[in-house]
Amino acid sequence: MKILEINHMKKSFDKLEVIKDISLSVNEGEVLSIIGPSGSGKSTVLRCAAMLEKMNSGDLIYLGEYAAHNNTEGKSVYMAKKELRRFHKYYGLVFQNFNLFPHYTVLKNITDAPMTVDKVSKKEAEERAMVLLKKLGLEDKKEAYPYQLSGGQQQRVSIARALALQPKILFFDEPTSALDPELTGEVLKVIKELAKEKMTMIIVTHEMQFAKELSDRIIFMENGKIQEEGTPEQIFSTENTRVKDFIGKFAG
Amino acid sequence: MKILEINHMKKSFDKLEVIKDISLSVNEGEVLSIIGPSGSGKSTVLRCAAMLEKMNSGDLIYLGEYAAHNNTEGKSVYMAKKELRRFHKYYGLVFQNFNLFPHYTVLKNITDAPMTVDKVSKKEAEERAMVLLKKLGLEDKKEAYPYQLSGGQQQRVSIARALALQPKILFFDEPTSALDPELTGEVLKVIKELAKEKMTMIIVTHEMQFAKELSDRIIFMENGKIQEEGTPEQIFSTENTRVKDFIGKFAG
Amino acid sequence: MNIAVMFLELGKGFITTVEIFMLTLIFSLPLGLIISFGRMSKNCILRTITKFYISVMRGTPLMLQLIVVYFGPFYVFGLQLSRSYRFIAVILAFVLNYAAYFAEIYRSGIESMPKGQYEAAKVLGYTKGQTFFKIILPQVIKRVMPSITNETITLVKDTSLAFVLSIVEMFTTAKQIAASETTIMPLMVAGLFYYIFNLAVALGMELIERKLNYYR
Amino acid sequence: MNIAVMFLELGKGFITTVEIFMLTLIFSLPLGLIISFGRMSKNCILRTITKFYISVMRGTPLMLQLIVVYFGPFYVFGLQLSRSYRFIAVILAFVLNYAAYFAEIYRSGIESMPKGQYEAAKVLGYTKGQTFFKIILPQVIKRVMPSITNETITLVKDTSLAFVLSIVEMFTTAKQIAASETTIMPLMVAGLFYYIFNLAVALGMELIERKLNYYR
Amino acid sequence: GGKKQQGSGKEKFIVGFDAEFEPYGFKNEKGEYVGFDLDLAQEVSNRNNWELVKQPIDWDVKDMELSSGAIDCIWNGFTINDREDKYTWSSPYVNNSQVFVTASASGIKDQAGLAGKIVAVQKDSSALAALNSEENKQLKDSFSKLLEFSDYNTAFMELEMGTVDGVAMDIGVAKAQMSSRNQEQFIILDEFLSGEQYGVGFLLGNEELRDAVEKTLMEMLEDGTFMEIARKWDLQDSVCLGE
Ligand SMILES: Nc1ncnc2c1ncn2[C@@H]1O[C@H](COP(=O)(O)OP(=O)(O)OP(=O)(O)O)[C@@H](O)[C@H]1O
Ligand SMILES: Nc1ncnc2c1ncn2[C@@H]1O[C@H](COP(=O)(O)OP(=O)(O)OP(=O)(O)O)[C@@H](O)[C@H]1O
Ligand SMILES: [Mg+2]
Ligand SMILES: [Mg+2]
Repeated sequence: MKILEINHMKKSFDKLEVIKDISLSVNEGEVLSIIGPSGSGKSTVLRCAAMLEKMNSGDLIYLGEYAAHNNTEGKSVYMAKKELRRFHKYYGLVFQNFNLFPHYTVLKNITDAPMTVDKVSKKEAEERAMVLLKKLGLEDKKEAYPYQLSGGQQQRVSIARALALQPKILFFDEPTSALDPELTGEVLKVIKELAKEKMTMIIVTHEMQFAKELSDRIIFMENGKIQEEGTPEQIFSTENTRVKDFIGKFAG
Repeated sequence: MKILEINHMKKSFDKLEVIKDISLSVNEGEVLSIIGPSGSGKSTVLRCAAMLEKMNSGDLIYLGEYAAHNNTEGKSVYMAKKELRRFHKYYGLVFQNFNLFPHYTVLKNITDAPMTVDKVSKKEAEERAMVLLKKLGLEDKKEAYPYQLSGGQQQRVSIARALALQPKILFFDEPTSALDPELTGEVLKVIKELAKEKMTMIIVTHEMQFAKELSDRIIFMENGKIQEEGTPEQIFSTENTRVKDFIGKFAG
Repeated sequence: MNIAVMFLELGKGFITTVEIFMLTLIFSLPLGLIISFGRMSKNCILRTITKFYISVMRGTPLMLQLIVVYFGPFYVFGLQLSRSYRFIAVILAFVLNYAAYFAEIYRSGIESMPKGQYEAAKVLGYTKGQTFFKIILPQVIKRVMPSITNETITLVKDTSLAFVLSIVEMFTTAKQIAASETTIMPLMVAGLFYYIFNLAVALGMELIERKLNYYR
Repeated sequence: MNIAVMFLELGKGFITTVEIFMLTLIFSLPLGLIISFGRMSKNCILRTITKFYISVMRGTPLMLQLIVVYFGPFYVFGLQLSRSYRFIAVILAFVLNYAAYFAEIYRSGIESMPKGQYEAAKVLGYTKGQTFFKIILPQVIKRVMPSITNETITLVKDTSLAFVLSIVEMFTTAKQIAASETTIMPLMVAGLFYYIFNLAVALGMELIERKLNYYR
Repeated sequence: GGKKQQGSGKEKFIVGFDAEFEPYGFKNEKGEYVGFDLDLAQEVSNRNNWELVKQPIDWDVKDMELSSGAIDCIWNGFTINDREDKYTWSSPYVNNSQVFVTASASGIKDQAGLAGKIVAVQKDSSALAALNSEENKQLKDSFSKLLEFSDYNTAFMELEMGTVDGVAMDIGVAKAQMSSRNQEQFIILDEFLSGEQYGVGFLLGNEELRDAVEKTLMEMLEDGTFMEIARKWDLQDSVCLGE
């Protein structure tokens, strides 16, 4: 089953065309990595999928339901605001800078959205949160405030926060690039666990090694277009010199 | 010739003993890397050497001249403030967060210290600066302000700023850890160039690969002590499990 | 007049001072928030109006505003003023004036909030109202507390302007006693009252600030 | 009195207003910096004294401070004052008062500077003086400009307090005309003058702020 | 304008006054508003079965207070001269004089001695009006400076300090001020600046209320109450009602 489908997405900021024509889809349980040079539009793809930006053109489909569709003039038409609200629970987004709520404890960061948005009871929200915290090794931090945590811990809390809404798909935008190399490990481990449990994910990352190990499929983007797409084996043994160069840089 | 010599350095913050007993020396043209887990005291060693912190105990010697020496009670006694000023020109420090002066252009960032501190003429200072900017590939940025530069460019400017005072030794404190992986490359390249030109350097870094390639000698620190010291070959093939573990983590 | 009577009299005036102070705060703090919404609105007309309103309130003397609020209804609309309107007018003018200052403070606080907080809330499915009241406002309040404290201290001293509308608060009482006793001592005592009141206000605000310091 | 004469009269008062305004700024801006050094000094006594000074200046009405500065030297020390002291006293009191406010503004600006700037300068061999005047102060000025603008606008309106010491500035002129003509029109015109003056000041400050925006 | 009808049934009579004007209206030892004018107003109210409201006002906005109906009259050593056509006046009831007060130490004994000196006068006062009038132009021009002040306290303090040489003011206020200070320090010049009369000022055109008050005042004069009150405030030599 296709969790997410994007058809012919185009997106411009003012005159600048950032996404030129991108189509992709993600099946249930699949892990898709997006790699590519800075400015190629990776974040913009995720932000459009998470509806933080509106596409100019293209379809956005979650679980077969259209959040936006191309009209006859080739412009994206979004559902009414009220309808769109329903889509929020299909996906979660983990930000590069965590964006935790600093005035809430770890527990409250995780329980507040289910309680406020999904009207889950406090008891159930806290039970769910504790399960997640345990899984992420943060049980003892539930009463801490974000400023009292290391970067890696903050990122794990933000993953828990997204998971608490039980999304069908999780987006990561360079989840470790604001972390010290040592803290990176913790977060990558958590993502690996999620992959094992067949969580559907799209991951924008610079960690080639990690993308290689984890992904079912990798997309290489450049200049707002998909330049190459395939399994890790295909991508890492490609003949495309652009991709080769790019991957080579990171091999060290 | 020994550019820098530290004997039996000890340093506490309040009750916390951070540096327990460290001695090291750096010969002219030598590149020394310091690695070790977070909190082991690597930055503190550099900050004491750069006299941003005062050691509690130990000698600090530049080019055979004592900036501080252990008195009979085992306490560091520093030279008079006026005398110490002389030592500033022996070393330069490149910060993790660059710490460029945001209100100065790139050129002014580089020329202001030589003019203000060393009383170099404006003409000469600018000539020196242009040579450095050319070397670091930033000629076209001389009129830019720091906020207009990428992180990698900012770090290169801060290297140029330190070099403009023609120090005998350069300290780097994780010079790339505030940079995106892609920008890291630019800065590492510059440091490699400096090493080729036999610039004396101490580099605190998390980039194992880089430390291995570049260093004449590597020190592994833990808990405020030097646990292991040797050539890259020695360190990377050590039997010490602690060091092995630490390096292993980064191999990916 | 002996010292005890003087303190008693000043004390009476002080109650009026405190009344003006409290009522002004109670009404202008929320009103300021509403005005700041207007100031940041996407509606160009609303934005222009509130911008002008704020600039007039901050750009003209409060004394004049008191006069306009009190006498305006009579001079402009020919309305007969009830006696109780005197005090109401004082509070009204103070509230209108301080709300303008508070609006600008809120605005600076709201605009300084990182975009990431809004985006995180949006992706989690919070409505705009929930985002503002649960996520943004609590953080804004923490950020603007120092500026609010500053304005509050100014308010303590501004209360003395109420006499323009014949509301006899502490400073006016002091002046009247000073006149009949031919000494400026009562003014100095009033100064002391203000100082102590301000210290108390500053202390109270500091307590609030400290309470908000449970996170960073 | 016809409109033209009224404007002329108000214009005369306006010159005094501007004089008080300018002189206060010229002296209190640098004095505030010096006081802020005292406030941040490592010397505990100096710090306590300046802290107390600032709290008194901010905690008591400016009107009272004007009276104390003018009458204090005679009544407390028995000094015979020259006649030109009247205007000097006004400026002195305003400067002492505003310097306290500015000191707190500078302090907040200086304390918000990242440590890294000091450390970078130190490693490069700058002396403490060079570090402060070349690296820190220019950045502090940029940071505190909005707060300075706020105080400046308050100053415009505070000038009317000078009448406590019989200095006839614009607002007093307006009240005099209003009394003799039994109309509130001159007060409204004075309000307009203030508004325009404030707009001009705000504009000037904005220009400076924009000039400082060449970097971030 | 007229008097406010309120729920209590009793009509209110709101008198506006400047509470810093001894002996006509001021705050006494006990913190009450008292004075010659307020006593008169009280008696007038009693006789008309009105409820007197003593409303201290800011002198700067007295005209607005009156014309907006917030007060019914200004009764507070209010000078008629030069304001004849701006208010509806009661008959004059006090013959007042404007005088100069100087420091005894200064040696100034007459108006000629004030030539080249600094003279202070309260803002918006009758003394100021007198000095600004045509007949006193020469006198005024002989001063080096005419300074306006906001309250008598500061004026007397300046006199003590020697930063002003003379203060022009109402004789009644001058006596009250001097008696509560060190009497010998000041003298009142024998030469008066001007004479003037006090009246009760009503909103222009409000003759109905004026007549009611006036009528009661005359009754009080006839039965001696008026003089009794005048004596209480040591003003028996100045009153002129009915003359
Ligand atoms: N809000 C915006 N307004 C204007 N331009 C934008 C905006 N967001 C992104 N862009 C531009 O769109 C282009 C693509 O940006 P995007 O952030 O998607 O790239 P990216 O592949 O995520 O890069 P990086 O690896 O550096 O994060 C860039 O040129 C960027 O400057
Ligand atoms: N100014 C200070 N005051 C108190 N403690 C400090 C201070 N600076 C450093 N420390 C403590 O000293 C210890 C060593 O810190 P240091 O920054 O030297 O470690 P490091 O090896 O550089 O770590 P990292 O890799 O995280 O930069 C840490 O426990 C730290 O908390
Ligand atoms: Mg991105
Ligand atoms: Mg460190």
